Amino acid sequence: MLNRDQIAQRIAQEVQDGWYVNLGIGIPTLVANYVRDDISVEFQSENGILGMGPFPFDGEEDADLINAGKQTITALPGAAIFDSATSFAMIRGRHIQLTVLGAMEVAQNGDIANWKIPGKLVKGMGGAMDLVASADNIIVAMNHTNRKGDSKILEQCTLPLTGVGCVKKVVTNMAVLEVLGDGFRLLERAPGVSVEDIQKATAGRLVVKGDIPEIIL
Amino acid sequence: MLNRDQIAQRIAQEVQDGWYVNLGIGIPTLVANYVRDDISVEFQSENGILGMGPFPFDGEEDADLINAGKQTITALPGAAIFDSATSFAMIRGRHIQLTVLGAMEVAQNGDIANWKIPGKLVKGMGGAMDLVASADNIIVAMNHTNRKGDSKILEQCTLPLTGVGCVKKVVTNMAVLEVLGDGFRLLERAPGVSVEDIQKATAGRLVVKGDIPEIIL
Amino acid sequence: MNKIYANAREAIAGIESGMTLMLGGFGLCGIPENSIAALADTDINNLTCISNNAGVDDFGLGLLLQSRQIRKMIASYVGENAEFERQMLSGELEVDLIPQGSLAERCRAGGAGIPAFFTPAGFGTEVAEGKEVREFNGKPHILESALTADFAIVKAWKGDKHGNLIYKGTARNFNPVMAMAGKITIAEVEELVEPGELDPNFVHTPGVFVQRIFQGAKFEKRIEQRTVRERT
Amino acid sequence: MNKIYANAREAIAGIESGMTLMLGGFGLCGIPENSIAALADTDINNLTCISNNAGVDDFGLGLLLQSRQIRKMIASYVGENAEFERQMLSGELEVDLIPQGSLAERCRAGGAGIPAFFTPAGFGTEVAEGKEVREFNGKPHILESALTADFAIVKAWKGDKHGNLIYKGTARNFNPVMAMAGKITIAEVEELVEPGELDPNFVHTPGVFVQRIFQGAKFEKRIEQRTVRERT
Repeated sequence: MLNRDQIAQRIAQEVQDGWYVNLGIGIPTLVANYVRDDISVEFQSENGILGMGPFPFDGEEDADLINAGKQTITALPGAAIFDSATSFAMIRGRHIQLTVLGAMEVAQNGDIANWKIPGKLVKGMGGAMDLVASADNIIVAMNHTNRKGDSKILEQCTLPLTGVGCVKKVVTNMAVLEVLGDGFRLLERAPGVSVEDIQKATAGRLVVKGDIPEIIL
Repeated sequence: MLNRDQIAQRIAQEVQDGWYVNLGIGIPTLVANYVRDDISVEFQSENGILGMGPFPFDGEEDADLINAGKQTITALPGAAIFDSATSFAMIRGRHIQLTVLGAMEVAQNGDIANWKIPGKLVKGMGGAMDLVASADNIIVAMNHTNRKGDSKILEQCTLPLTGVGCVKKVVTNMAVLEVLGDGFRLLERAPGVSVEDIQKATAGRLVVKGDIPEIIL
Repeated sequence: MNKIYANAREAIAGIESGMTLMLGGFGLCGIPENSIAALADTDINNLTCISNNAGVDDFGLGLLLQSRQIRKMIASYVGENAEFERQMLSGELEVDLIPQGSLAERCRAGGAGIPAFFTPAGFGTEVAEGKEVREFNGKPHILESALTADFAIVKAWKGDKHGNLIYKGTARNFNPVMAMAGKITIAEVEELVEPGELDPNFVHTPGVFVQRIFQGAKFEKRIEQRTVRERT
Repeated sequence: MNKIYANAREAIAGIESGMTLMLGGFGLCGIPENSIAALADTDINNLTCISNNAGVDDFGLGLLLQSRQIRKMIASYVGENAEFERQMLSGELEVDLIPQGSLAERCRAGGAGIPAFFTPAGFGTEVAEGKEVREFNGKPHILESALTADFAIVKAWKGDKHGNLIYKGTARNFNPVMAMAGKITIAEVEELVEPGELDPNFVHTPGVFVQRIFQGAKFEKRIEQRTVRERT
């Protein structure tokens, strides 16, 4: 099974030279730590910065420089700051090549739910609805099952949707999945996790073709 | 009869403290020269500057600092520069208190035509259509008649329109007129010009009530 | 024409119960904290507040939630504000949650005289309920309307008596678009400077959008998630 | 990922006959003069050019009109360009004249993923012909659609290898919104600087919108209406 950092590490392998990338709160934020340093990638945070750098050294935090997760950050040379409307102009206008975000549920048609459990919990959609509605390349980072052990990889979402038919790939603690529309194709499995384990933890239709390699980090 | 500068001078009397004002090309540009200096007024030029100052001294022209008439200008302390979308956000969003522009024709319902003579002349509307569609307070500065002597103050416009029902006031070389919707109310007459002269030069319905004072400059 | 006010209390004069306010900021970053504190000191209530977040329990808009001065929140994120979530789930607070990009664009539209626009965000979700759907380039979009407010309250780094503002870092966020959308816009700044000190070329919010400006007495600028790395 | 190009000729590689270009500038102020000159040196023709104006007879886009490389102009103002007016009236050139504010907003919309929006500009005029009309707040508005281009060509004062741009004075005008709306955006700058030299807080066009950048060989920066006052 992959831990949070390893999920991020696997997703970082998807990132290509010259891409602008938006990372959501939680596991996605960690992706930045694992991108190869021989390619040039810029991270966008929807609260208004491009060229986000690492966290500041202790004592150098600036209350006026945070990411979308409200964490203190730094700006790299060549960064740019902008307002929220311009930030979402980038997102809505498809200038960002990759979006990574967390989810409560993903369905085999690409639907995603991640902002609300009716009557119980309301996080709000933040920028997620804008991101998933416009991004061409969306990867979901999450655990395969929820705390009760129920699968989060479904035939159909049961929670209020964040976006429809938009997710392209899912990287969980157990597997890498491609969203097919009518199922999830199993691409890779976490070290020590069998296809059967993944099958059991997957409520949606799982498509297994040939040998499934282990994730290499 | 008023000359171009005197038309501008009369219009300058309408400007109030704290107003943001957009001046069109031609006579309107001259209005800036005559605004009382005990009030604070800021001039906006739709190519992207607020706080436009006088023309530069000879030798101090900057090709990167022009007004909407493409004339070299200066920026006053407290000026701001912005892009064209933001400029028209100000205009369309009704943040500008007064718009002064020229016209080929004005009708008694407030219609204005100033951008095209079919088959003969095309200037283009520039920012005029945006300005007249949104400004709450529009004053037209022009001569009462065209070069052939035909009235430009009409019952109905004959040329392609720039905007409908938008003009509030007209200041010509002969008179100050208020647009009523079904006519023009004569407010003031130029020195030496009689009500009869104005009546003859006006094709639209002219409403004359009581004594008509001379324009005082 | 004087835009300069002495303090937050004077700057918020005219805000009445039942009004709609826009408040800049993202999380606690770039919020008009002096104005919010001044509002918390009044009996004004029944407010509709448009703001990306609602502060935390004891800071920012959270103060006005605690004191029940807010009737309705229009926001994109509840996040970790427990009192916001509680009032929302219990029905004490009316809440309109909208996508962050639509929120920003709707404010900008309100300021820019654009009454409505199409966006793909929210199609197929609760957000699209009751809204017109139209396809462009083969993709469904929903029609979103402009937002405006009786008062917009923003926070800037520096400002001058013309109302020109510049922001610092990501404290910019929603402030520029909300400054455009207020019938009356109040700016609280860390530093009120003389005209001419701000380079016209680098003004973020032109003064035409700002009706009142004051230098805040004190900026706590609380950090929500202090995250640092080790020195190696 | 290299965004830096050696010169205008290399930067315009890939522009083909029949394509749609956006070109920044207002009058002759802030036009990408090096790129236009490079285009005039090619056989590329049948272009659709989106630009507020079309230069003057012998400078700026006027050069491409002279050489008949433009099939269609989308602009707001013909003004004093005699050749533009002549080609338009004779029907040699297809021209779509649109209000300046709608032009700017349509470019921004194209870059911002907004396919259409309502504006009051042009209602009741030729501009509204064939367009949807809808009333908001008792006032008629028309639906305008986004504009995009195969290539957007803009001119900036300074830029870095990330594509970040800053403009100078009113040479900014349409450049930032067009930079957003190009499938490929080319920026010609007076000065190409090292990353870090531009203060992130005062970048006008974030690099994400710019795919190619080069330092122009020569900027004539012609003045259309030299207007001065007497020293007293």
